[in-house]
Amino acid sequence: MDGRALGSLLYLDGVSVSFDGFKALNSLSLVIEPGEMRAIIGPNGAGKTTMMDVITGKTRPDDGVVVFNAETDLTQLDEAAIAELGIGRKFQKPTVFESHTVADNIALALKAPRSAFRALFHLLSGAEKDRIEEILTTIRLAGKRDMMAADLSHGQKQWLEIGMLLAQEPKLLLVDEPAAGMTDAETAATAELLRDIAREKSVVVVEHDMTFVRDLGVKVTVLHEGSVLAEGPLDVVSADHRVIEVYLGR
Amino acid sequence: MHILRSLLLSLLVAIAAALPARAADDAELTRLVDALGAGGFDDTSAQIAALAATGEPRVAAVLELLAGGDLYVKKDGGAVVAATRDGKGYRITDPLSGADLGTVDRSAVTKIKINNKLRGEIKSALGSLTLASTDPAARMTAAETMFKAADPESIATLDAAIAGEKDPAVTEKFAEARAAAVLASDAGEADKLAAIAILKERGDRDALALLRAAAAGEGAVAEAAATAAAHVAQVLSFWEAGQNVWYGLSLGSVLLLAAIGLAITFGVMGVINMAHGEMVMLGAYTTFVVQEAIRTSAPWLFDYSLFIALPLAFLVSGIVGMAIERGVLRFLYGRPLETLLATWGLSLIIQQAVRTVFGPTNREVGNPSWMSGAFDLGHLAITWNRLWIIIFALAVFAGLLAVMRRTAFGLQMRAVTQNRRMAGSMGIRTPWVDAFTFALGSGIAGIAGVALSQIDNVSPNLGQGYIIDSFMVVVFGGVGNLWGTLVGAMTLGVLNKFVEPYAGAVLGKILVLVLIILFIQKRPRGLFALKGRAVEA
Amino acid sequence: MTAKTISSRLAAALLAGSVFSGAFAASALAEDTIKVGILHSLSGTMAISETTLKDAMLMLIEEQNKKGGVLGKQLEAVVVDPASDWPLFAEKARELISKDKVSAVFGCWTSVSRKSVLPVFEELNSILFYPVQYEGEESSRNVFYTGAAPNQQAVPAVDYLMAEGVERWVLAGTDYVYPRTTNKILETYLKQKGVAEADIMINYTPFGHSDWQSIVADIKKFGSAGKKTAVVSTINGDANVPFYKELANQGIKAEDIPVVAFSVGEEELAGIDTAPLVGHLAAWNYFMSGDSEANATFIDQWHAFIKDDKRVTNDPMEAHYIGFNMWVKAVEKAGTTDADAVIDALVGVSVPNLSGGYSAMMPNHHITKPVLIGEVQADGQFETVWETPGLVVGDEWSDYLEGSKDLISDWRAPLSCGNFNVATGKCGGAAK
Amino acid sequence: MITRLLIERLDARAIIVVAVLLIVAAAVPALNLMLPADHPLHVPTYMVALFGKYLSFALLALSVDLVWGFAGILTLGHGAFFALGGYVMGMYLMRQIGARGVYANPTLPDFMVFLNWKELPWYWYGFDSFAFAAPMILLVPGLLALAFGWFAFRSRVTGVYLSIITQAMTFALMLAFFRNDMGFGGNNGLTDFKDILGFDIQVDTTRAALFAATAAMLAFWFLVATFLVNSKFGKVLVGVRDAESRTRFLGYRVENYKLFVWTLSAMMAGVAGALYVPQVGIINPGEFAPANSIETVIWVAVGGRGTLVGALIGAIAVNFGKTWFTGALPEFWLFALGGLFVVVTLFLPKGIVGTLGDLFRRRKRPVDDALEPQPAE
Repeated sequence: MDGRALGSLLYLDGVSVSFDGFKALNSLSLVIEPGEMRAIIGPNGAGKTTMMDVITGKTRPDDGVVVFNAETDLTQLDEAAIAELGIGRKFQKPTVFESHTVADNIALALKAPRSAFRALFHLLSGAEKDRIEEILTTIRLAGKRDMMAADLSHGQKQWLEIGMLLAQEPKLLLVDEPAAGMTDAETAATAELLRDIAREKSVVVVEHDMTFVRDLGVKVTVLHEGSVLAEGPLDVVSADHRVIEVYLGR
Repeated sequence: MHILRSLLLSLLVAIAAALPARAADDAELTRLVDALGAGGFDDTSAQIAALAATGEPRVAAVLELLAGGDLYVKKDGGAVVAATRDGKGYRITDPLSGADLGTVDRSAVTKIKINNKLRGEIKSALGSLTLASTDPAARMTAAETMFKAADPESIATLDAAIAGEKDPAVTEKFAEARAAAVLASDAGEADKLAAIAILKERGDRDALALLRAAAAGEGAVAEAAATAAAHVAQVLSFWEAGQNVWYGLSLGSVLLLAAIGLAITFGVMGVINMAHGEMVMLGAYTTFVVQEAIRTSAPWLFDYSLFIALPLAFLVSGIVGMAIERGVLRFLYGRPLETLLATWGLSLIIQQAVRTVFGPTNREVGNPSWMSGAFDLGHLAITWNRLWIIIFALAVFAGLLAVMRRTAFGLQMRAVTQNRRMAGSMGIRTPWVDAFTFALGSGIAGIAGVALSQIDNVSPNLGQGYIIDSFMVVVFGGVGNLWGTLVGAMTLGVLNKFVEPYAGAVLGKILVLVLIILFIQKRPRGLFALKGRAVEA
Repeated sequence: MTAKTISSRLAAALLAGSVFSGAFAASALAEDTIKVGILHSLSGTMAISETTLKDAMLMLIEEQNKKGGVLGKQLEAVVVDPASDWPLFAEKARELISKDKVSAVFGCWTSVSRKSVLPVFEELNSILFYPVQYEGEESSRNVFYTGAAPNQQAVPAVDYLMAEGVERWVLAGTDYVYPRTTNKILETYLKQKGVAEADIMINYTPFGHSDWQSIVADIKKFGSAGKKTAVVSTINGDANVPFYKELANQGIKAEDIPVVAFSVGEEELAGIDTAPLVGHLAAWNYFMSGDSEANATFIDQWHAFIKDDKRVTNDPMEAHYIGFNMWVKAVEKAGTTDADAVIDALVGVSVPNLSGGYSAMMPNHHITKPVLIGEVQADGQFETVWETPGLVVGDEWSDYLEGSKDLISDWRAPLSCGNFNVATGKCGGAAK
Repeated sequence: MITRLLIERLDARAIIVVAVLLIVAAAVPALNLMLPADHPLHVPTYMVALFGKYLSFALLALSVDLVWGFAGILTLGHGAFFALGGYVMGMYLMRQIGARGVYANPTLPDFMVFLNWKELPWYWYGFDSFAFAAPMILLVPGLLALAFGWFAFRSRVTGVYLSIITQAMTFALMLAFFRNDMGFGGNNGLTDFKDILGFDIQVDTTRAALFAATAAMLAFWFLVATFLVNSKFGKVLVGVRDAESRTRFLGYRVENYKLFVWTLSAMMAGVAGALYVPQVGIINPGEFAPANSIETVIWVAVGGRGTLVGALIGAIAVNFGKTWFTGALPEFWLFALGGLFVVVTLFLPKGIVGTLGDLFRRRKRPVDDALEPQPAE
C-alpha cells in the first residue's frame, strides 16, 4: 500500500481516465482528511463526475492510485464493496426509489447485511424503526413518511437521497450538486444540513452554485480538464487568475 | 428462348441454302418427323437418334421445338405439327418449313410428351448439329455439351471443328471437349497425357471428376491423372474458401437489408418495433402488385419492374409506418416496452390483413432477366441476383448514411433523438421529425422487401422469418450505430457460412446464436458501443 | 361463419319446406343438421397450405348439400382455427367433438398436428380424415389416411429415376419426422438395390430455411462426380421457393441434376417462376393437369367456388375429395353418423378419384391410389411422365424399417388391430 | 418469528387470490365429476382441460411478472424454461408408456424405434421414476437460468441487450430441439401419453386431479411470490428496477439479487410447463418459439405489470379470448387479438389491474403537488 496515503481518508494520485481518446481525468491527485468537508468546483467537462465514478468503483482508472482509509485500494473493488466500506454517493440527478415510500427508501439504505438471502427473511427491528424516524426528522420529511418517493418535490428528493446516504452510515459522503433545482431557502437549508453532517463525517461536495459553496465555507478544489487547477479557501481560489480565466471569468 | 429459336431457324435455313447437296430427301425427312408422334418415350428416343443421324440442319429446328414442348400430333391423320396457343385453340405450322397450317381446336391435337432423359438426348443431338453454327456462343454451348458427353466417337468431329475454328476461346472449349473424349477412349499414352494437361488447365469440378476417373487405373496415364487431380483439388479448395466468403457476404447483405430499417426505428428511435418484418413484407407485396400490373398491361416493362417497385414500396411501407407512428406510437414515447406490445399487435393485424387481401398462399414475383443466372469469376460461381443484392444493400446503406449525415432532416433527426427538449426549444418540430424518422425506417424496410422478394417466398409470413435475425444484427452491432449494423450483418453472415459446412445448417445457426450470447457478455453493448457518460443519459 | 351457418340452415329449411310440403315441421328439420368439423390452420405458418383445404372442404359440403345432403339432412361445416399451434389442434379437436358434436373431422397438416389430436380422437371415439402425404408408421382406428404413405410416393419415384439411369442420390429434407423417416426408408431401399454408401448424400435443413447457397453448391459438387445424380427432396413447403430459386440461379437444370419432390405441388409452384425449373419432378397421386372428366368438373367447381380462375388444385385437395365422398358413402351405408358404425362401414368403400379411376378404403385405413410422376412445365403445371400401371395400397408399416417390417394393420373384426405383429402373432407391436 | 414473517408478508390481496384459487381447485373438479352431464352447472371435461391450460399459463405469467414487473428484466425467453419443464414431464410420461407404444418396445419411445435408435440415450435415464423427474422439473430450467444469469448479470448485460439474448437463447433451444438427432422427438415432440403416477391420463378423474393440482400449485407459487415481493428482498428488486445504480451504490450486489429471482422464476416457469404438458397431451419445440415468450410478456402487460395478480388475470383473459375468437371468428381473430393489444397499450397503460388500482387510489389521495419546484436540467 502506498505509504503517502497514511493518515488520509481518501487519497488519489495520478489518476487518469480516457474515453475514446478523450482524457476525462488527467493525472488527478487529491487528498481528503478524516472529518474534512471539501467543495469541488469546475466548469462542465472538468472531470468532476468521472472523479466520483472512479472513487465509487463505477469507472476503472487507466492509471493511478485510489486509496481509502490509508489501507484499501479502491480500484480493485466494485460499487457494492466500496459502498460497504463506507463511501456513500449522491447523484447529480436525484435518484431515489420512486415506487417505494419515503420510509422504505430509508429502510433500504440502513446499514445492514446486504446479502440476498438475509434480505429475504429480514424483519424491521425496533431500533431500525427509530433510526428511520431520526433520519426522517433530520431531512425534514417525517410528515411524508408514507408518501411515494415519486410524489416528492425535486428538492425533497434531493434531501431524501441525502437521508439515504446518512442511513448507510458512511465515513465519506460524495455529494454531487445537492442544491441543483432548489429555491434559495432550500439551498440554504441544504448547506446547513451538510454542515451538520460534516461534523461527524467527511464530505466531498461537487457544486456549481457559488453562493452555496460560500455558505459551506470550506476548502475548495478547482478542477480543469481532468486535473487540479487550484486548491484553498474560496476567496483565495477565486482570486487566482487561472481560475478566473477558465471558470469564474466566463 | 424464342429469339434463340428463330435465330437458329434463320441460321439453319441459310446453311441449308448454302449446302443443297447435303439436303436429304424431303419426303424421307417428313416421314421421320411424323414418326415422332407415335409410341412411348423409348420410341421417341430412337426417333430422335434417327433424325439426328440425318445430319440435316433443318432437323435442329424440329428438335428445338420438341425440347420446348411445342410439337403436337394431329389426332386426324397423325401428322406432326408445331403449335402455339392461340385463344381457345392452337395455331399450327409445319415444323420443317414453318408454313402456316391454320388454327385448330384444342382437342384436335395431342402434345408429344418428352421427359428429362429425352431433353438430354435432344441437347446432345443438337450439340453435334450446332458445332458448325456461325454463332460463337452456340458453338461454345455445343462444345460444352460434348465435353459433358465425353463420347470417344466424337473425336473425329471435334478434330474437324478445331481445324476450322478461328475463335481462340471456342478452340479452347473444343480442345477440352476433345480431351474429355480422348480420356474416355482407348487412345495412346501420349494423347492421353496431353489430354490430362488440358483438363488440368481447365481445373474445374467436371475436369476433376474426369481426372479422378482416369486416375483409377494403373500406369503413367493414371499417375499423371492422379497428380493433376490432386493439383486441381487443391486449387479448388482455395476457391472454396473464397466461395464461402462470397456466400457469407451475400447472406450478410440480406441480413443488412432486413435489419437496416430496424436500425432506424429501433436503434435510433428506441421503438421495439415488432412490426418491422411486416414492413418488409409490404414492400415485397408491392413488388408483386407492380409485376402483376406490368404482366397484364405492359409486359415489355418487366425488366424494369423492380425500379418501379422500389419507390412505390418505399412509399407504401413509409406511409403505413407514418400512420403507425401518428396513430399509436407517439403516445408511447418514453415507454419503450409498451411499443413492443403495440407493434406486436399491429404486426398480427397487418399479417392477417395481407392474408385476407392477397390470400394465404405464396405469390409469384419473377426475377428480371438481369437478375437471373450466374457467371464465373475464376472458379467462383457468382449469381447475378446475389451480386445485385449485395450492391443494393450497400447502396441503401450509403444512401441512409448520407441522409443522416448530410441533410438537414438527418441533422434534425439526430438532434431530436439525442435531446428532444433541446431540439424542440430550438424550433425543430419534433413530432414531425419523429413521424418522418419512423416513416424513413419503415420505408427502407419496404425497399428491403423488394430485394428479398427476389430470393424468398412472398407470403404473409415473410416478415416473421427476418424479425429475430434483424434484432440480433442490430443488437450485435450496437444499438444506435449504423456502422455497427453493417459490420454486424456482414460478420454474422460470413460466420454463418463458415460454420455451416462443418456443423450443418441447423447446428450452424445454433452455434452462431450461442456465439452472439457469449459476445454480448464480453461487450454488453454490442460491437460498436458508445462509451463514457453518454451511455447513462 | 355465422352468416354461413344461418344461410345453410335457411337453405335446409327452404328445401324441407318445398320437398316435404309440411310433412315435417320445417323448424325441427332446420335444427337437425349433420355437423362436419374442419380443423385447418387459417393463421400462422401453416395457413399458407391449409387455408386452401378449408375452402375445398366448404366447397365439397356445399356441393353435397345441393345434392340433398346426407341421410336427408343438410351438412353444416364447423370451421375453427388451430393457428398452426400444435397443442391448440388438440384443444380445438376436443372442442369440435365435445362441444359442437361434429360427426367427423377433416383436417390437420403435418404429422405433429395429427399426433397432437390423435389421443383426443381415440379418447372421444370420433373420426378424422387426414389428407396429406406422411411418413406412415401409424394406424389408428379413428383416423383415415387419405394422403400418400411412403410407398405411394417416395419409393415409386426412386424407381422411376433409377430406370432413368440415376446412380448418385442426394436426399435433402427439412429436419422433421416425415423427411427423416422417408429418407431412412429410401436409404435402406437404395442400399438394397446396390447403391454404395458413398453415392448417397443426406442433408437436413431447418424449417423455413432461406439461404440455400451453400447447400445447392454442395449438391452441384456432389453431382459433378461423373455419375448421373438426382436430388430427392423432402423439403417442407416454405423453404422450397428459395431452394428452387437458388437452383435456377446456380444453373442446375433438370437434365443435369433432376430434383424429385414430394412436398411440391401446384400450389407451391404458383409462387415461383417455373420457366427455369422445367423438367424437375414431383411424385403425387393427383395432378391438376390430369385428363379426366371428374377432374375437369372438380376444377370448374373450384374456380366457381373460389371466384378466381387462376387458383390451382392439388393432391391434398383430391385427398379430401376422396375422403369426404367416402365418408358420405359410409354414412349412407351405415344409415347413421354414429362413429363406430361409420368406422366399420368405411372399410371397403370405393369412390371415384380425380385421375379417372376408383380409390378404395383398405382395412388399414389407408386408401388405394395411382402413383404419378410429373415434370414441372413452364406454366406451373405438372405433366405426367410416368404412372403406376395399377393402384397402389398405402403401406402403413414400412417394409424397409427394422422396427415395423413385421407389423400389419387390419381394423376389421376379428383382428381389429393397428399394429399386429405377424412374427409373434400378437397385437400390440414388436415385443422383442 | 415465522408467524410475524408470514403476517407481515401476506397482504389481503394475496389471501383473496389464494382463497379463490383453492375454491376453484375444489369446485371445478366437483362440478365436472359430481354433476350429470346435462346439469346446467356441469363443467364439461374439455373445459376442465382448457381451464387447466389457462392456469398453467397463469403460472408462467406469474414467473415473468416476477422478473419483469419487479426486477425490470424484460425476458423474451421465458418460454424456454416453460418448455424445458414441459419436456422433463414429457420424458417422464413417455417412459411411463413402456411397452404400450405401437412397437411395444419396453424402453425406447416410438420415435426412437422407427428412426432405428438402438438404445436409450444417457440423458433419458432415470426419467421412468417420478421421484427423479420431479426434482428435474425444477433443476433443468433452474440450472440453465443459473448459468445464463450468472454470465449475463455479472457482465451487467441490461435492457434490450438482455432481452435480445434471452430471445437468442430460446431460439437456439428451439432449433436444437427441432433436430431429430437430439433425441427428443424432433418436430413431433413427445405425445401419446398413457398415464401419470399410475393413473390413466385420459379419464375424467385424472384430468380433474391435474386441474386441482395446477390450481393448488398456482396458489402455492402465488404465496411464494407474494412473500418475496413484500420482503426487503422484493423492495431491493423494485429498487433495481427503478434505479439500478442507486441500489449498487447503497452496497447491494445487484447481480446476486437478479440471479436469485431469475433462477426462481425459471423454476416456476418449469413447473408451469410440467403441469401444462399432461393436460394438453403434447410437448414439442414450438413451445420454444420466441413468439410464445413475447406473448407471455403481453399477458403480463395486459393484466398489469408488477402486480402479481395482474399476471394471472392477463394470462387467463388473453387465452380465454384466444379460445373464443379462434372458434367464433376463425378468419378474423387475429384482428381482434392484435387490436386488443394496441387498445390496451394506448388506453390501459398499466394493464387491467394497474388501471383499476389507479382509479381506486385517485379517489383516496388528496392532490398536494401543486407547489413544486420545477427540476432544472
